[in-house]
Amino acid sequence: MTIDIDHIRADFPILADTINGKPLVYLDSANSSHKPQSVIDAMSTFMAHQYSPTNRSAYFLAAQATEMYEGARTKVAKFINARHAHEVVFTKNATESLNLVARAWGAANLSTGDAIVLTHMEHHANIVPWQMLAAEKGFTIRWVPLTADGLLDLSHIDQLLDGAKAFSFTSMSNVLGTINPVKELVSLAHRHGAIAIVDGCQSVPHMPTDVQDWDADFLAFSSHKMLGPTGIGMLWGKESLLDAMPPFLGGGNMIADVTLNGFTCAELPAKFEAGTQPIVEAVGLSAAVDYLNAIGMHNVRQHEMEISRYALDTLTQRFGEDIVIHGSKNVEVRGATFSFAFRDVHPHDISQVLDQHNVCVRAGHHCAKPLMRLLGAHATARASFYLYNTTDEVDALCDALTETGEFFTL
Amino acid sequence: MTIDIDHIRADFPILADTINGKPLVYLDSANSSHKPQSVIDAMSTFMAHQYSPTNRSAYFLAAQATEMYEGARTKVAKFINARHAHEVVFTKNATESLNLVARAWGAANLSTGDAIVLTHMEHHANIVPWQMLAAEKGFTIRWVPLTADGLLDLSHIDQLLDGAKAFSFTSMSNVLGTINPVKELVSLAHRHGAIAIVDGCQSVPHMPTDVQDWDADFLAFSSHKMLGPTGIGMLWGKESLLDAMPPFLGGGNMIADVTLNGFTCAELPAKFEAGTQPIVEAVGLSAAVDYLNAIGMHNVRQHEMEISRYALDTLTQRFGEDIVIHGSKNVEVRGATFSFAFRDVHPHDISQVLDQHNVCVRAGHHCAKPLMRLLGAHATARASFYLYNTTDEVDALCDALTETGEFFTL
Amino acid sequence: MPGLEDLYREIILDHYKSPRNRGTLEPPAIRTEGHNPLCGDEIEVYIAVDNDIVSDIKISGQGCSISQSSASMMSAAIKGKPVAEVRALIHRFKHMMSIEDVEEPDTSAPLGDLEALQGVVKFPVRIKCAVLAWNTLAEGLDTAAQ
Amino acid sequence: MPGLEDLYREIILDHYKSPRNRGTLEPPAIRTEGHNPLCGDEIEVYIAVDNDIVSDIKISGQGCSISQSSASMMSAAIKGKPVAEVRALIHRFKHMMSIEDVEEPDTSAPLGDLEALQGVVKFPVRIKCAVLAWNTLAEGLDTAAQ
Ligand SMILES: Cc1ncc(COP(=O)(O)O)c(C=O)c1O
Ligand SMILES: Cc1ncc(COP(=O)(O)O)c(C=O)c1O
Repeated sequence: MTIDIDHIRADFPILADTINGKPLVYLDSANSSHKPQSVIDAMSTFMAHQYSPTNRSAYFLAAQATEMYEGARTKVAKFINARHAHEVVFTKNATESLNLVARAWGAANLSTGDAIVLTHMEHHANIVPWQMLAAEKGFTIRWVPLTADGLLDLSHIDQLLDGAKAFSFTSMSNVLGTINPVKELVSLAHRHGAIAIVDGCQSVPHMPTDVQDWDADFLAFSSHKMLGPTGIGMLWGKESLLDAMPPFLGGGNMIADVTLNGFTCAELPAKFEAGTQPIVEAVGLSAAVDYLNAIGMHNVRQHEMEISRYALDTLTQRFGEDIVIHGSKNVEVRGATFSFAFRDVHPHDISQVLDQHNVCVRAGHHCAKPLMRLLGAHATARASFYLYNTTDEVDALCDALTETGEFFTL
Repeated sequence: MTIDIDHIRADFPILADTINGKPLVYLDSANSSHKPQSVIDAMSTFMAHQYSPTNRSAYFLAAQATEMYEGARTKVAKFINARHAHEVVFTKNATESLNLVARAWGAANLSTGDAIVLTHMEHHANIVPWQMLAAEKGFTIRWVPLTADGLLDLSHIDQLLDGAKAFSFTSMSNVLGTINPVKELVSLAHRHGAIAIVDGCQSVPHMPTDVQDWDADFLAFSSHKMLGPTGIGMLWGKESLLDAMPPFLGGGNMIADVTLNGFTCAELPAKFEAGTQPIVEAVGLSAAVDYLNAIGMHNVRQHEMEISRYALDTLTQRFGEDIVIHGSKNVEVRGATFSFAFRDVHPHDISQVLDQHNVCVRAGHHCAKPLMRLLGAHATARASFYLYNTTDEVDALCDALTETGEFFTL
Repeated sequence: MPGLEDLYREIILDHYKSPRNRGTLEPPAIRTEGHNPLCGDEIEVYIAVDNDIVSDIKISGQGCSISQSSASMMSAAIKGKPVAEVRALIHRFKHMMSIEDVEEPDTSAPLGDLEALQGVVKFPVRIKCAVLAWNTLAEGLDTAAQ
Repeated sequence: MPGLEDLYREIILDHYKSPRNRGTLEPPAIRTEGHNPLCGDEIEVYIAVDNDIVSDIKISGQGCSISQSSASMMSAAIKGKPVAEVRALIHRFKHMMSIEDVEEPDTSAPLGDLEALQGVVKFPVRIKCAVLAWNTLAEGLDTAAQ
């Protein structure tokens, strides 16, 4: 093991809990992750002894809270290697981040006859905002197809990107686990004069991120998938692009001046942060970033590769043809997120039997219906692993699957 | 006293803290309120032992978290006497709620030649979203003026509302404390065929709310001003209006189906809740509503009227012509929020001297620049009181003001 | 936490494995679609209504054991029944599923085998699965009434 | 928590009460506006630049003691100085205010009385007040250079 797993598990109070006397086997971190005690404590302490609105009032508590809030921004900026802290905008979740880009950048830059490029493995959050805007502005959406292995099929990428204004793609599929070659995709986009928007929800929590090395234009990601609280998401964007964009939500904090006749915008990042911000949540997120930094993102990735290898081997050995695992079998190009079909048992029923053993997996379309149609499935079961999961938990999943098989062939 | 103030203060850990050996005199609740231990505990416990994503996965933890999240919705609906729980949409703050109405209702219902009516005492959150939309759609904004007393001047309201499509107004001014006659304003709007949108940020935390009695169409308010956490706001709307509106943010959870060619929307309230929701925050908010219900909103209002009476009397007695308190002196039509000018000392400097005594007031334009211009002030100092404040704290404010006067006439 | 046997009664698994009334009907029969956006389940309910009687019903689409067996049991329970009686049964079934807003039903509509689905209530997430066919049927009846 | 005396040095209050160089200049002097969106403070800085020398400066607008006195002290410090020296002073002043991204300055630009504003750093919220006039001046110099 590259990381001290017992030590890590001890930091997550819920992992020590039992339900019906049995431990929790939480395999749904691609959906949302659990929180270490340090995150919980940071938020409690802040609310109990340091709470104050930020960026408005001038008293001591307010100044201190503002420093903590802005400190979270600086920490996040470093975590993804952004050039400036003010390139990081806090939103409510990655979905809002992507809507912000579509609405503010898109509405100003896309019109009839234009095209943007998405991939066939996108989450609804990176599809629907563009469809909403396309219905209004009349641009077209082109789709990068997939190979049989669940990788992006780049054989016609130049054709797809030809004349496109933006290429928006996930860094890692939340269904297939596929890790996309972000740097290469960004450079392809730029070669065609398109900006590159990265949906980083599934990769940022699981491996090192370097937006400058990627040379990406925007990156959207969420706190709750990377050990932080709900209620806060992030949009990073290149300063020049953010500066040139119109605002998104209007209200307090995002203005320089308001008269009866109109308003002028504040500077970055306030320009995109209308109203009272997720202050408590930023403090929690800050503690989550500290936690991940202390472990090291390379080590997180290493650990998850080991789990992936073990999971692929064990599931295949134990269930052979009874299980179909979607996506690539090469752990170098995939994360520890496994969608699968098991015999002809419906994913909802699989998850129900697994739940009897406190094995938590997600069953459904994973907010990726276009991809599900491509897979020819209405739903899949999905087990996803994180830094706190163990190979023992892979075994627990397998044991519960065995029982599922028995139950449904009675 | 109508409420047991010592008991209440003991529930707020920060009120027992000292800074430099002196207690905190927090008079900035109109900006954001402190949190009782029960809210902090609800969030910590949830994160430590019950956390799960909601409305997606099917295992026990997920079902339990979903019930808690939806339970918060039901609680909020009851708190404002909404007809249906699904008429309450969770947002990130009241600002997003108002942007949602402007974008989703407004974009579908307003075009060139139309008019909407706002008041001269609105917060930027109820101005800028409309100005942004007006710049796009070409409708006009009309403004209800104010009386010298800081009340709405309704003498030409019929003219203003004539042909208007919407009347959006605050239930209570965050600068003047003025409580507007919501029910009468709603009925005026309806008589002219306009919908009535209420910005309830300042009144919902401080007095009973009954959207059915008002017959309002929309109500926006924020959790963080009513003892709850940051990161969550509310929009209530009449079912028929919400049903007829296009969606606001696109992504997961708000869809019924997505194909490469387009999407269909989910039912209420999911239609307006794209992406992972503020789950932890809803749990905290739920505890905040419980707390307020246990005390009783009538009692909160009663307590604040007593404080207001005492504050008006004491400030006037002690400072005479040296202080100018904006707004009405009648506690029946105002809440416990007092903007004032003190001699010719700049509000920023007032707040600085007050801060030496841990007296926290806000100095600035309070996100209401059009109103400030009307008052002929660039900034005011503002002391705002809540259920945990005492008349002793009014005295502390006065003592600190006395010292401010001395310091700046050296 | 309730056990699997509370959910997967024998009769439910039987209907899941041997669904009754699978198939489609040609117009003028009414076709109604239903979705469970949570899990992607889809159903089509075809009904023929003659003289206020549901003279025929067919089900297609796919989903989990609970949504499939609920649809199958529903089709068996209502085929040949007067529309009014079917509506009463829908109401009673949704009441059994403790759906918000459904008042105390007329208990004269007998549940019969459908009572086996009562255990679903202990698994709140699955209620939507059990109710999918019934909501789709109700919509179909509304269309028929127009 | 630092005390009031750290912030409100005597010389600051003096400049606040008797501001130097109040007023306006007519074109071709350059007028630049600055806002502090936080507190509503507004300032106008008028500069006349001749032969790369800031030959005259006037300040109008209004704000708190810190923003007013900082503007007044600034005007006194730069009037009659070469543009290059003024830019160096702006840089040095912002460095004293520990503004992010401002590198180690050339310390040959003497701060003089301005050092009295050093205490502002202990009150982070007030840094924006102290810097307002300086940012506005810098913008004016940029305009003059075009
Ligand atoms: C009257 C009024 N409206 C709207 C808002 C905006 O609320 P929030 O900052 O929570 O979005 C506020 C508070 O800042 C307010 O006082
Ligand atoms: C790839 C991907 N994109 C976007 C999202 C949306 O994130 P959120 O729900 O936090 O807005 C998710 C997670 O649900 C995701 O997995």
